[in-house]
Amino acid sequence: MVITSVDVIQSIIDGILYGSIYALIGVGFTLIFGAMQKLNMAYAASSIAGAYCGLGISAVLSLNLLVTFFLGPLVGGLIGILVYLVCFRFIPSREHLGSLMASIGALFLIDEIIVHETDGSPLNFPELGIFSEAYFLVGEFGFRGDLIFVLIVSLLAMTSIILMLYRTKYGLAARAVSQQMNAAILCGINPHKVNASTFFLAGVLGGLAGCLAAAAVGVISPLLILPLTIKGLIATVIGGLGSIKGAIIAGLLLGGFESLFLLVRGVNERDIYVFLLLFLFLVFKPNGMFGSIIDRD
Amino acid sequence: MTVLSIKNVSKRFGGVLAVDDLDLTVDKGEIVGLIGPNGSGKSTTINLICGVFPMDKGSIKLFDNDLKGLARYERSHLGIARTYQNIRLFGGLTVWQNVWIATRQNGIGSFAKKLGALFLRSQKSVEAVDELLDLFALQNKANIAAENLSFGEQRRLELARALASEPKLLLLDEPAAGMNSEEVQELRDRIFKVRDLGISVLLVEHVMELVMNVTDRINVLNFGKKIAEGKPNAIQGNALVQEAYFGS
Amino acid sequence: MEYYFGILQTLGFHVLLGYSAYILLLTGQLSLAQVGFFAIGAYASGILTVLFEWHIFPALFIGAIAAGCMAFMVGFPALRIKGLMLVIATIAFSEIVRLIFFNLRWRFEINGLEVGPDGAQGFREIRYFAANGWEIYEIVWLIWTMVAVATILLWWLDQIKAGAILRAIGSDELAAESSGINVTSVKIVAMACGGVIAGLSGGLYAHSTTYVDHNTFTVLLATFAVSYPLVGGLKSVFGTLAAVIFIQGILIEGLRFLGDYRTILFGALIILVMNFKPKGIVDENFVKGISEYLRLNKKLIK
Amino acid sequence: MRNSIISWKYFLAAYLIAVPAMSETTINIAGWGAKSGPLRSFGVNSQAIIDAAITRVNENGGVTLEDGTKAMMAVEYYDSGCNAEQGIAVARKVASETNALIGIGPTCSGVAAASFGVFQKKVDDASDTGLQMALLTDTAVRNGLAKISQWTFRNTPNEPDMYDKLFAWVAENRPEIKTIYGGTETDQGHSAGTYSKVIVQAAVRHGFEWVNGPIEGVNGTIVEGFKNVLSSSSNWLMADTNFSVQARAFKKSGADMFIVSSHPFTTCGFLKELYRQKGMPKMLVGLTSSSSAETMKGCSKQVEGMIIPTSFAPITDAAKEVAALAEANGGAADLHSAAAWENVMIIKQVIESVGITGDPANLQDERRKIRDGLEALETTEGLLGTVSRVQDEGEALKPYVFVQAQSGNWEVIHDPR
Repeated sequence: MVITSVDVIQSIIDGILYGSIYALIGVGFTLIFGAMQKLNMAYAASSIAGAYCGLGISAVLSLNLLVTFFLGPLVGGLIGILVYLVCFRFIPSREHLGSLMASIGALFLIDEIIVHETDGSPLNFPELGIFSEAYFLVGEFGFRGDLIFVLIVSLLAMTSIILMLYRTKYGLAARAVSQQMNAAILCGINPHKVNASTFFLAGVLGGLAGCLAAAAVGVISPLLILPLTIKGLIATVIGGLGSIKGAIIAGLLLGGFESLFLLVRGVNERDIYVFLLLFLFLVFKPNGMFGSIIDRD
Repeated sequence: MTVLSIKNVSKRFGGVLAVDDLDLTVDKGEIVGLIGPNGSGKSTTINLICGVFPMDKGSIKLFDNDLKGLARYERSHLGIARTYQNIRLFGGLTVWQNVWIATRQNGIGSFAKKLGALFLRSQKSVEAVDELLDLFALQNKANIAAENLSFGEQRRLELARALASEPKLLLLDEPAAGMNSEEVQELRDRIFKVRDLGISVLLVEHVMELVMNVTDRINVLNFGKKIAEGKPNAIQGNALVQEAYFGS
Repeated sequence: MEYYFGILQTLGFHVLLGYSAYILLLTGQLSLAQVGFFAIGAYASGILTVLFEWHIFPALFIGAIAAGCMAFMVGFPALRIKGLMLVIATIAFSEIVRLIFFNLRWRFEINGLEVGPDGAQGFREIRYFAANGWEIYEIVWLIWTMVAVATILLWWLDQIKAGAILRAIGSDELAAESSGINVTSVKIVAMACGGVIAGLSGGLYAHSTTYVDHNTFTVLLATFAVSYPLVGGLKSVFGTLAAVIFIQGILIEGLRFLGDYRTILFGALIILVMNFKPKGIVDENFVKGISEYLRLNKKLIK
Repeated sequence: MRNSIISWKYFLAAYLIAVPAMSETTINIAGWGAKSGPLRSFGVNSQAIIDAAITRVNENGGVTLEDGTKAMMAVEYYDSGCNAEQGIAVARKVASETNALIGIGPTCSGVAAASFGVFQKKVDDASDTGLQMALLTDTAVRNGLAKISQWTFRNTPNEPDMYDKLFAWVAENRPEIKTIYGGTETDQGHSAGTYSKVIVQAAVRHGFEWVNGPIEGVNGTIVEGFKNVLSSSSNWLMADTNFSVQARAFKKSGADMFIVSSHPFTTCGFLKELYRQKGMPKMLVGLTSSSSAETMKGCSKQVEGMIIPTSFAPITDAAKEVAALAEANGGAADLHSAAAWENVMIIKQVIESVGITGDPANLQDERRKIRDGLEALETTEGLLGTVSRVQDEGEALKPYVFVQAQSGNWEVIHDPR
């Protein structure tokens, strides 16, 4: 097949649009990392679990399947709090590796519960109504309606989170806890409450991301968990630790590069180039795109 | 003989000029004080000497060696040792190991010898460690993890570790912070002992009781600039210094 | 009996894999590259015994060295970065290695049979042990000799200055460097040693299972490799050993009677252990308890 | 309190009475497969059907032993995940720690490739220390696996034959279809192997043209030119979620028939994208493994019209019954799991033909007898009809039908039996 410039641009468009899902997951990782300087490996798993629960509840109560998109985030938030309680709350905060390992345990646990409940078979996921049918043609280029919707949602989510962090009392408390835990405690802030709220917020975002990802693929399966975990982490890291804006841009770029290499080099070599690029990027720019320079004296 | 000479050194962090065109020397066997209000660039100066971050311009020399571009460990090998404002020990290691880590036979020895030091415990290094622990009254704590020491003991251990590398220049970053006056006395005696070993000292300190009694010469910084230099007595009477400190 | 020997084999290469992550964790670096070295060891030694009909020992040796060299080369760029960045960079490395083996097709005929790595179809017929009449206890003996040697070396490491240096870097990199330690080269050497151990483990794995394909060498296995020292605790090398027995021996094999619920319990138990023992199973108190029990505390410490 | 002691005594008495009954010979077999991880449904289905089959054998009086007495059959099912180490561990456990006469498993082709390797390669080779117990696999379907060891046998569909007949049928019945295009999951040995070595060659053999001109080296002979097949196609990986580039390539090719050779998860993901881009062809052909309930659960709308050859469909009375029993046991009968039923029946048949005492003391001899019995079989009775065994390879040639996805069900559209 001859690859034309139209194909190249189209594949980059496809990839960037799909990258908005990576971006959403990346934002969730970033939120938690920003709050606690800790990595929650169970994050993508709980996001998908939120989507599963939303789907399950709507099916059992025979609700309109679109209700899933509200239930999913809600349950995602609750799972977020649960993960906080079992993996972070009671493990001393200086034991970074302890809570990292616990969250890996939670990843396995959530994954296996999903597998156990569904026997691992993929389930049909409600598509985003009119958005999924929509396919915009601009000149020679096509844009998937549902992914444009996902992109808009992730941009909205980013804006509202930034507003929440910088304009609300919760945001003030969250930033205080993340920067000066002891001083925050002296000011009467309960850090556990603040952290739990952050996990809830990130969980809501994750549940939404899980639903949108499943809707974009059209099926939901435990197979989604590992790739989303890895891609979300990559977006977090490339964007710069703690940078919400960075995570979004990095997620989109990751999607774009993936799609481009797929078109040019084929699927067997696609990820080699993506990971090579990632490796080189980290070596030459270890603080990511928007990361503050950390680790001074 | 000049041990350390700093010439025209500047360092900028974003919009702040932390160190501005600084000149400073430390002679052999000298204890030099570096004082100034908070944020005047004292710790930055020490960090520049150790290579924690690179300077923007100027030159720093230890004897005749230009330190520019040298890694931190290379500066240590040349004979610079330091303590930290907020103590940095190897918490999980024992007191004995903390000191042992820093020991080495300076200068001498082939690659094989250096390699051997990694695997064998030479009599010489054991003696050196024991001696230092004795000097800092830590011998009875030798097998305790450093993180379980009291604050005062941690300060002493940090000093012992710094000396283990057989330095020619010792940089002390507020060693008396949080000490009572009795402990300050002890610290003063130890600094004199260090000097007696032939090691020059650059002391950054807020506790005037210590600075005035131990140093041979004092440099005063304000907003990264050196505003005064001289004997402790002279500095005490210096109007500029008083203005810097008390803003009168 | 065969079954228990089989489990001992599995425990053996997981212990080695855990050790390779342990060395690097001592310096405070969480590396998911170990599975890449494991894969290199597995493919390299498998290719040597199958395609070039080498004896097992030189093949294992070359496999381990190849993995060590790779670790050394990757260490230079990778160890400039740390923390989460290093985690991602090492995932990238492992995935590159895995995908290269995914694309590797190198087959020719030996004794009338086409053998060799065959891309996604995997690399079959690595049957050196069975084909040369090795009884399973002999294989176990070989694997556990390696494990014993590695354990003793790593235990010894904690008695000498080299071990103290690794732990010092893990505890405070800046202070270690200002105390005259060339942190970067120590980390690279640690990475290379870890690579050799992982490569050896991979060679043993390939020959014990007779078949490898790229699906074995995923991030999941890399996660297991770092899990062992983290669950076991970094206080002592025996922590990793204990964790492998706990995870592979008890949680995966020992709980078979639980049937379906075994794998669910697996994650839950890891969470539980980390909540009660955030420094790992073999932590300070454990070591103290044991050494007091053995009345060896005077000899062990210092 | 008193009551409980009395009932406890009754219990003991009952137990003592029961003991002689329990000491009667039981014929043990073992099963294993993926009951954890994303492929759990395969293990669940196999186990449900093995259980149902064993129950059926026992209801009919059990299996006849050498001395003419009857013995009950019992099965223990293990979870080996989709993990080579665990598959080997279970194989060893069954071979050395239980007195199971034969095993049924595993699920994944990768696990089979690894665990078959720890079996003895050639029987009676004293220098080969591999395991010596017969294994009759139901699910792992990748081409040619049973050749790894003379102790391993499979009762899995023969894809070269099925696809050959499928394309012959399409060529005859749908003459308007001329050109083909396709893709596969390249990281799955089964999907990619079958696609590149079997399906495309079969299509070319029956006169279909690759849409962009002939692929170099592909002349219709199995395996020939398979590398070029992969590089000419538009492929994805098993965990991929974004198929826009591939779907666009399919659509752009404009071929009459698309071949989608992958497992249910990506089959659905891919078809949904193709549907969204309005690129549906005149005809879709799928991989055997996709003709399962999972595909219907995931994307019944988009898969509509896809044709797949399969060795199982509930079209005979026996097959319908097995499907119902499987459902009652919490599983589903499909081309993979239905083979488990046949396997149990084959095992019963072999036991009765070679003569087994069931005495644990003779375990090793009787395992050998079972193996030789399996080897000697020329035909077996399958759910869809007679299955012929491929001698020396341990493989089977199973009867098959062509099914098509029609409004949420797999309907049989052609029955070549």
